[in-house]
Amino acid sequence: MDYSQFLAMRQELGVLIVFLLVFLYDTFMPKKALNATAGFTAILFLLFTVASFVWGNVGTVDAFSGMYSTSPVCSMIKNILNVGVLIVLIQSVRWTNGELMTVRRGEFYELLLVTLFGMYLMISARHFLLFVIGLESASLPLAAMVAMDKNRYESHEAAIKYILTAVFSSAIFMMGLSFVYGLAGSLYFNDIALQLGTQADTLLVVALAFVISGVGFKLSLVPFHLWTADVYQGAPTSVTSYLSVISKGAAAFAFLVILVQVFGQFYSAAWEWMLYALIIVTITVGNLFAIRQKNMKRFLAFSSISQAGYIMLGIVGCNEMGLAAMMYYILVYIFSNLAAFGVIGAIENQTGKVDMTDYNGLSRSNPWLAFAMMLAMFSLAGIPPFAGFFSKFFIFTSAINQGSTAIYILVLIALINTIASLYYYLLVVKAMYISPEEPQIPAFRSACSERLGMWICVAGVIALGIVSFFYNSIIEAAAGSNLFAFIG
Amino acid sequence: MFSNILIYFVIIPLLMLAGFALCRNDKQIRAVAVTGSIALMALSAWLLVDYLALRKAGETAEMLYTGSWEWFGPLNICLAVGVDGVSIAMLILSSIIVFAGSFASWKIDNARHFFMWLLLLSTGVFGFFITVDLFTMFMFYEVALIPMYLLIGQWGTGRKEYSAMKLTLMLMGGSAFLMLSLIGIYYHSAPEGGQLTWNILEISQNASISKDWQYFLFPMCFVGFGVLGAMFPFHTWSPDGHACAPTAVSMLHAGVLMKLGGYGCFRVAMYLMPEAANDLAWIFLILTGVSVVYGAFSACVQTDLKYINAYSSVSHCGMVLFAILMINTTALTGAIMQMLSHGLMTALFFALIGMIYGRTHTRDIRLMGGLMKIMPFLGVGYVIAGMASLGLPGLSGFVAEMTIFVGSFEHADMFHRTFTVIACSSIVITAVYILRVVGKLLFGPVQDEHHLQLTDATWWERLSVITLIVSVAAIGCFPNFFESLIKFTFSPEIFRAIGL
Amino acid sequence: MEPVIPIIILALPLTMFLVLGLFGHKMKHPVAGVLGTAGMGVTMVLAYITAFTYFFSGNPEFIDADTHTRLQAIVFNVDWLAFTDSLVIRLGFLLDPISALLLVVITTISFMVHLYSNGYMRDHHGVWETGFQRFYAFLSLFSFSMLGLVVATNIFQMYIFWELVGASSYLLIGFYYTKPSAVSASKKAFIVTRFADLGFLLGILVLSFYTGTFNFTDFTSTEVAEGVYRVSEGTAEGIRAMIQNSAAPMFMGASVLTWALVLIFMGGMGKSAMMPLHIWLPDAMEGPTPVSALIHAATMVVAGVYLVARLFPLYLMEEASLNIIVVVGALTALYAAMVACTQIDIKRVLAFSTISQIAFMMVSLGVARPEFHHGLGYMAGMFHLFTHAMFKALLFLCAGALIHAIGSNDYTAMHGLRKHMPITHITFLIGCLAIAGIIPFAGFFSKDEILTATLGHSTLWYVWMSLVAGLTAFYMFRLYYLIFWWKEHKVPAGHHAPHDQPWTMTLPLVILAVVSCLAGFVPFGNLVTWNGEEMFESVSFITNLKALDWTVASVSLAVAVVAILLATVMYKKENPLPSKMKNALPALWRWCHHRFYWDELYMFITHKIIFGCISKPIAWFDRHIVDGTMDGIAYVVQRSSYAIRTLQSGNIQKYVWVYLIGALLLGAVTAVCLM
Amino acid sequence: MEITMLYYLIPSLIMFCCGVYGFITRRNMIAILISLELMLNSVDINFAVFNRFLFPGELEGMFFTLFAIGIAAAETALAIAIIINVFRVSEKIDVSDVTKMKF
Repeated sequence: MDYSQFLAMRQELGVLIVFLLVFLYDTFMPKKALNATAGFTAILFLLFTVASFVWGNVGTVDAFSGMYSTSPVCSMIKNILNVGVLIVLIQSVRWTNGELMTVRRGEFYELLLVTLFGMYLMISARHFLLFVIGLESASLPLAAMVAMDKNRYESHEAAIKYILTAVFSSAIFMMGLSFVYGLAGSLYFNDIALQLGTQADTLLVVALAFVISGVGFKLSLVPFHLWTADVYQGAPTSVTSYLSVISKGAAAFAFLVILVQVFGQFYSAAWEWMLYALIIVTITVGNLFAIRQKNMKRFLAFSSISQAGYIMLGIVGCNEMGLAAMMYYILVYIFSNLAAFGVIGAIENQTGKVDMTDYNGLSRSNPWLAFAMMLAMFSLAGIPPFAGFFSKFFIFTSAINQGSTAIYILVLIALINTIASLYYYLLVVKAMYISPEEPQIPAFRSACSERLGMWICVAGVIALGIVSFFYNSIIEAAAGSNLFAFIG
Repeated sequence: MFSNILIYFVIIPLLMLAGFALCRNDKQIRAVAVTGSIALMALSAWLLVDYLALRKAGETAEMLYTGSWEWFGPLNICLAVGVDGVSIAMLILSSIIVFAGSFASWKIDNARHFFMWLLLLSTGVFGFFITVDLFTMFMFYEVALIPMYLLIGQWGTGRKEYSAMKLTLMLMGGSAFLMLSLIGIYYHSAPEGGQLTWNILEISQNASISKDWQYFLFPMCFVGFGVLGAMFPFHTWSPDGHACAPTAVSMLHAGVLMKLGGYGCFRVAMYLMPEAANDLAWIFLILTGVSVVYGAFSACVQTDLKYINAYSSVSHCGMVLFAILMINTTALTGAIMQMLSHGLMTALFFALIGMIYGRTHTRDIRLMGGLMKIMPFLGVGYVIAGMASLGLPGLSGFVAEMTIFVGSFEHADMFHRTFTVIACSSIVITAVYILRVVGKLLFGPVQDEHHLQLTDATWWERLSVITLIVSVAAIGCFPNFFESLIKFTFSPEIFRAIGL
Repeated sequence: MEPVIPIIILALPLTMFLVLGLFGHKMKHPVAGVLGTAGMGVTMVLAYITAFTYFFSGNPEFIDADTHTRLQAIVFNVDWLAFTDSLVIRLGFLLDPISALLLVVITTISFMVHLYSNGYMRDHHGVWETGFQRFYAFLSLFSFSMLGLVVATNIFQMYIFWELVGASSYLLIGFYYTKPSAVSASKKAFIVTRFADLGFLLGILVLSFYTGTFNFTDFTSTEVAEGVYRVSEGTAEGIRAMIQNSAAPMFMGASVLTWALVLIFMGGMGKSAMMPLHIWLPDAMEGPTPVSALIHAATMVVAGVYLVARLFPLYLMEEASLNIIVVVGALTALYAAMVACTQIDIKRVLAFSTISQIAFMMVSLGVARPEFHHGLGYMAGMFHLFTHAMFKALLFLCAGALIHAIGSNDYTAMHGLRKHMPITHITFLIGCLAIAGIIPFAGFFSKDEILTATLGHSTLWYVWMSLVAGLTAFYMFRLYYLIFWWKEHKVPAGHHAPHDQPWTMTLPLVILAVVSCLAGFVPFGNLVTWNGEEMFESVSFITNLKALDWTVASVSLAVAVVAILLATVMYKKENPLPSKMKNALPALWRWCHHRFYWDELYMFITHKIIFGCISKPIAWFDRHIVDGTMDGIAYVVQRSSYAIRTLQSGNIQKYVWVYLIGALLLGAVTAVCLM
Repeated sequence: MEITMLYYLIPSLIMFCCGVYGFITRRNMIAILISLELMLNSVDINFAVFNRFLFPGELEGMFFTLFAIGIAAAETALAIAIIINVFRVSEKIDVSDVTKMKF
C-alpha cells in the first residue's frame, strides 16, 4: 500500500503529533515544569494551527480507496476549528492551573486533542466506519472532560446524562446505519448514493430519520437537544465552551456532508422537509427556553440550540453558497460564543458567580468585561456592525437562494425568532448596563491569559464582518467543493 | 474611495467616536462633539452648494457623487454611495439636529459614553442616507437602531427599561420583515441569468421584479420601514420611547431616525416596486390617513408633554407616508418637505420639553402654568414651535402641509378625496392640542410657587434652540429653494413610480 | 407704477415687528412706542400716495380712459412656492379699487391706534403696561399681515396672510396672558377661525384643481365673468371648462364651483364672525381696547367681506352661493342686533353691533347684481366697510377712553359721564349718529345705499334689514344714554373724578369723528365698483346726495329717528321702563342676554363630543387595544416558555423518551407524506 | 426447515426494543447500561446478518460489527466510571435522583 496516502491526512496527523508531545510532556516532565503544561500546549497548538494554515491544504484528495477524502473546504473547516480550539486553550489556562486541576491538567488537554482528532475524522470520513469511529472518539472523551470538576456534583450529573444519552443516540444512529447498509450493501458514501438509486422507500426514510437524529444529537437539534442545557450547566466552563462551539461546528459540517453526499438524491423527496421541521422547532424551542434562564451557562446553552437552527439554514440551501455561509456562520459563532464564555469563565474563576442577576451593574465595576460581553451578545443577536449580523444575513440570503415560497416562510419564521433572541440577549446587556443596582461583582483584574483570549474574540467579532476577506476566502474554498454532485 | 465627499459623512462621526475614546474630561468631550457637528454641518452645506452648482451646470444624472467599492464580491455587495436632492435634504436635517442635540445635552452625566452611543447612532443615520446599496443601507439602518436601547435605558427617565426594550423589539420586528423583502428584491434584481445586484439604481434600471413578487415584497418592505415611520397600528413604541428618552435622544430619534422610515419607504419600496405601490397604495392610504387624525386626536387628551408631542409626531409622520402614497410629484415633494419640517420642529419641541423638564422636574401640564413669565425664552421658543407645528405661514409646517394637500388633491376620485379631506381636517385638531398645551403650560397664572425661582435658558440651550428655530423659519420663508432642490428627483423620467 | 413704494409699505411694518420683537425688551418704553407709531405713520403716508396715484393719476395702467374703467394692476409678483407649473404661490401687490381702499382704511386706523395706545397702555400714574414693546411689535405684525392680505395677487397669498392675521389676532387677544379669560378667549378665537379656514383651504383646493390657477386676475377679470374669455396664462381654458362643467362634476347635487365658493365663504364667515361662527368675536374683547378697535372692528373682521368682494365675479357665476350669503348675512344681522340690545358690557355691545354691521355688508354683496345700478350693492358694501371702519373705530376708542377712565367695562359703573369727559362724549355721540344712519353722517349714505340695493333684490330682505337698522339706532343710543346720562355720576370715595385722557388718546378720537362726519360725501360710485366702471359722469361734493333714492332714504331716516326717540324715552333719565319691558318678555330677554346660548352649544360640542366621545376613547383604544396587543404578544411568549419548561424535566429517561418519539415521528411523518 | 434472514432480524429487533424499554423504565443506572448494551448488540446482529445474507461477497458489515463491539466496550467502561463517581458524590445510583439540573 502507498504510505504517501497518509500525507493527505496531514492535519489529522498534526493533531496526533501534538497529542503525543503533550502526552510525553505530561508524563515525563518534572513536577514543577508541569505548571507550564497549559502554556506548552497552547504554544504547540498555535504552531500546529499556523502550520495547518500554511501546509494543511492539499487540494482534493481521496485516500484509502475513498474512505478518507480531503478538499480545500475540509481543511478550511478544520482550520476554523483550530482557531476556536486555540482560543479555548488560551482561555482555559487559568482554570487548569487551579489547584483543583493540578493532577488532571494533562488529561484535559489530551482528551481535548483526541476529541478534536475525532472531529477531523468526522469531517473527512467518506465511509461510515471511519465516521462512526470519529463520532465516538469525538463524543466519548467529552464525557470524561465534562466530569472533570471532581468535587462539583453538577459536573458528574452532567457527565452521566451526557454519556447515557450519547450512547443511546449512537445506538439509534447505528441502527439507522444498519438499515442503510442492508439497503445499499456498502458503507462508502458514494457507493451508497449510487446503490440507493432515487426511490425512497419507507425503511430508508426511517433509517434516514435515525441517522439524522444521531447527528442531530451532537448538534443538539430539538428534540434531540435535551441533554445540552444540563451538560453545559454542569460542565466546567472551558469544557462547555469547547462543547458549544467546536463539536457543534464539526457536527454541522459532517451533517451537511452526510446529507448531500449519501442522501443527496432524496433532498426534495425526504430530508428537505425534515430539515424545515427541525429548524423551526429548534429555533423556536431554543428561544422559548432561553427567555427564562437565569444561569448564564444554561442560558447560553439554549441560545446555542437556537443558533444551531440558524446553522442548519445553510444546509437547506444545498449549494456552495449555503456551505460557505454555514462555515462563515460557524467561524463567527465560535468567536462570539467564546467571547461570552471567556467573560463568564473569568468571572466564575474569580468569584464563582454564574447567575445573570450577579451581572447587575457589571459595567460600573468591570467596564471591559461588560463591554466584551455586550459585543458578544450583539454579535449573537446579529446586530451590525458586528460579525454576527453578516453571518446571519448571509445564511438567510443563501437559504432564500433556493427560491421556493416555503423557504421564504421558513426564513420569515427564523427572522421573527431573532426578535425573541434579541430580547434575551438584551436582558444580559440590561443587567450589565442599565440595572441601577449596586455591582454584585467587585472590580478585579482577570488573568492575562483570559484577557488575551477575550481580546482575540473581541477583535474577531469586530473584524470578521467588516473585513470581507474572511467570507470571500471561505466562499472561494467552498466554490471548489464537489460535495453537491448528488443533489437531485 | 476617499476622494468621494460622501464617505466623510461616515468618517467624521467615526473619528469623533475615536476622539471621545481619547478624551479625558467633559470639556474635551464637548469640544470634540461641537467641532465634529460643526464639521458635519459645513460638509452638508458645502455638499448642498456644490450639488446645486452641478445641477445648474446641467447634470441630469439620477444621483450625483456616485461611487461603488466592492465589499463582499461573491454576493456583489458593494459600498455604493450617491445622493440626490432628497438625500441631501436629509443629510442637512441630520447634521443640524446632531449639532443642536449635542448642545442640548451639554451637561449630561457620563458624557463620554452618551456621546459615543449618540455618534454611533448618527453614523448609522448618515450612512443610511448616503448609500444606494440595499445591504449597506440595511446595515446602517440597524446600526442606527440599536444604540437607542442603551441611550434610553441608561440616560432615560420613568419606565425606561420597559420602553427601551419595547422600542428596540418593535423596530427590530419591522426590520425582520424588511430584511426578508430586501433579500427577495436581491434575487429578483436582474432578469433571468443576469448579474444580481443590491444597487438600487441598477435594480430600478432593470425593473425586473415581476408583479406577483412585488405584491409579495412591497407590503413587507413598506411595513418594515413604516414601523419606524410610526405608521398606525405599529406606532405604540413611539410615545413610550420618547417619553422615557433623554432630550438629545428624543430629538435625534423623532427628528432624524423616524425619517429613515419615510425615506426608506420611498427610496426602496416605492422606487423599486412602483407597480405594487400603485396597486396596493389604498391599503396603506387607509392606515396612514387614519394615523394622521388618530394621532392628533389622541394628542388632544394627553397630559404628558412628551406624549403629546409623540402623538403629534404620529400624526405628522402619518402625513409623510400618506403623501408618499399619493404617488405624484407634488405630493412626494411635500412628503420630503414634511420630513424636513417635522424633523426640525419636533427636535425643537423635544429640546424645549427637555429643558423645561430639567427645571420643573415634571412633564405633566396640569402641574405647570404661567411659565412664559418665568422663562420667557423657552416660552417664546415653545410658542414658535407650536405655531410651526400647526402650520403657520412663514414657518416650515405650512409649506410642507400645503404642498401635500395640493398634491393629494390631484387625485379626483372619491377615495383619495375623502382621505385628503380627512388629512386636511387635522390642521384644526392640531391647532386644538397645540393651543391647549401652550395655554396650560405657558399662559395663565403660575401653578407652582417653586417654579418662580427657576431660571431661563443657558447660552448653550439658547444656541441649540435658536439653531432649530432659524432653520424652521428658513424653510418657511424660502420654500422655493428647497422645493426646487427636492423636486428634480421626482420627475417622471427619474422616479419610476411617477412614470407609471 | 414703480414697485418701490408698495414694497416699503409691506416691508416697513415687518421690519418694525422684527426690530421691536427681537430688541424691544432692551428699549425704553417711549422709544418703542414712538418707533412703532412713526413707522406706521410713514406707512400710512405711503399708502395714501399709492391710493391717490391709483385713483386720480389717470395713469393708463390703472384706468382705461375711454371706457372709464378702473383696471387691476399687478405692481410686482414674485414666485414663492411652485406646486406645479401652473399652481404657483406668488407674493405680489395687486392694485385695484378695493385693495387701494383697504390700504387707506387699514393704515389710517392702524396709525390712530398706534398713536392712541401710547396713552392707553399706561395707567394714570404713567406706569407702562408690562410688555408694552411686545404690544407694538404685535400691532406691527398685524398691520403687515393685513396689508399683505388686501394686496394679495392670488388666493393662496391671501390664505397665507389670512392665517397670519389670525395668529396676530390670537397674540393680541391673549396679550394679558396671565388672565385665564384672555387666554381662553384667544384660544377660542384661533380655533374657531381655524375651523373656518379649513373650509377656506378646501375651497381653494377645489377651485385651483378645476381652474388650474390661484391668480385673482384669472378669476375675476371682468371678461371672464361675462363669459368672454381672455386667454391669460392659459388658465382661461380652466375657467371655461369649469363653468361649462359646473354641472358636470356634481357633488351632492351642487356643482363644484358652488362647493368651492361656499367653502371659501365659510372662511369668510369665520373671520367676519357670521353666524354660526361668530362666537369668538365677543370674547375677543378680552384684548386691549385699541386692539379691538383695530382688529375686531375695523380691519380684520371685514376680511371676509373683502374676500367675497375679491371673488365677486366668481360668485356671480353661481346665483346659489350669493343667496346663501344673503341669508347668512341677514340672519346674523338681526341676531347680533337683538343681542346687542341686552348686553351690559360696553365692549360687547360694540362687538355685536360690529357683527351686525358686517352682516349688512355681506347682505349688500349678496344682493348685488350687475343689472341693477351697475351692481350697486357691491359699491354700497365697500362704502359701508369704509365708513363703518371709521365710526366703529371711533366708538371703540371712545369706549377705551371710558374704560381707561373708569377702570371697568361695565357701563352700570359709568352713568352720566357727559360733564366729566366732554370730548369723549361729543365724539361718541357723533359715532352713534353715524352708525344710526342720521343724515349727513357717514353711516347714513352707506347704509342707505345698502338698503336701496336690497330693495332692488327683494322686498322681504329690505324690510328685514330696515328693521335691523332701526334696532341698531336703538341699541346704540341706549348705550349712549346709559353711559352719559341716565343719572348723575357718583365718584367712589378715594377716587378722583374721571376726566378726558391725554392728547395721544383724544386726538385720534377727534380725527376719526371728523372723518365720520365727512366720509359720507366721498363719491364712491366713481371709485369702487364691481367691474371698475365709473358710475357718474361728473362728480362733486354732493354727488352722493343727488344720487340718493329719497323714498328709501326717508324711510330709513324715519326708522332711525323713531328708534332714537324710543331709546331717549327709555334711557335718558333713570326710569322703570327698561325693567318693565324686560319683565314683559322674559324669555326673549333671557335668550338675547345669553346670546341664544350659542357658547353653551359650542362648549357642549367641543368638550362633551370632541374630547369626551372621540379623543378620550381613541387615547384609551391606543393604550389598551393597540399597545395592549403588543404587550399581549410578549406575555403569550413568556407564558408559553413557562408552559413548555417541563420538557426539560432533568430526568434522562424522559429525555430519551422525547428523543425516541422525535426520531420516530420524523421518520413516520415523512414516510406517510411520501405515500 | 430453511432459516431466512427474518429469523435473525426479528430477535434483534426485539432485543433493540427491550433495550429501549429497559432504558426508559429501569431506575438503576447499571440496569440502564445493560439495556444500552442490548441495543448496541442488536445493531451488531443486524450488520452481521445483512452482510451474511445479502452481501456474502465482502466483509464490511463484519468489520463494522467488530469496531462496534469495541466502541460499546469503551462506552461501558466510561459510563461505569462516571456512575461510580456519581455514587461517590451522592451515594445513589438511582437515575431519578440525578435530576438536580432541570428546566
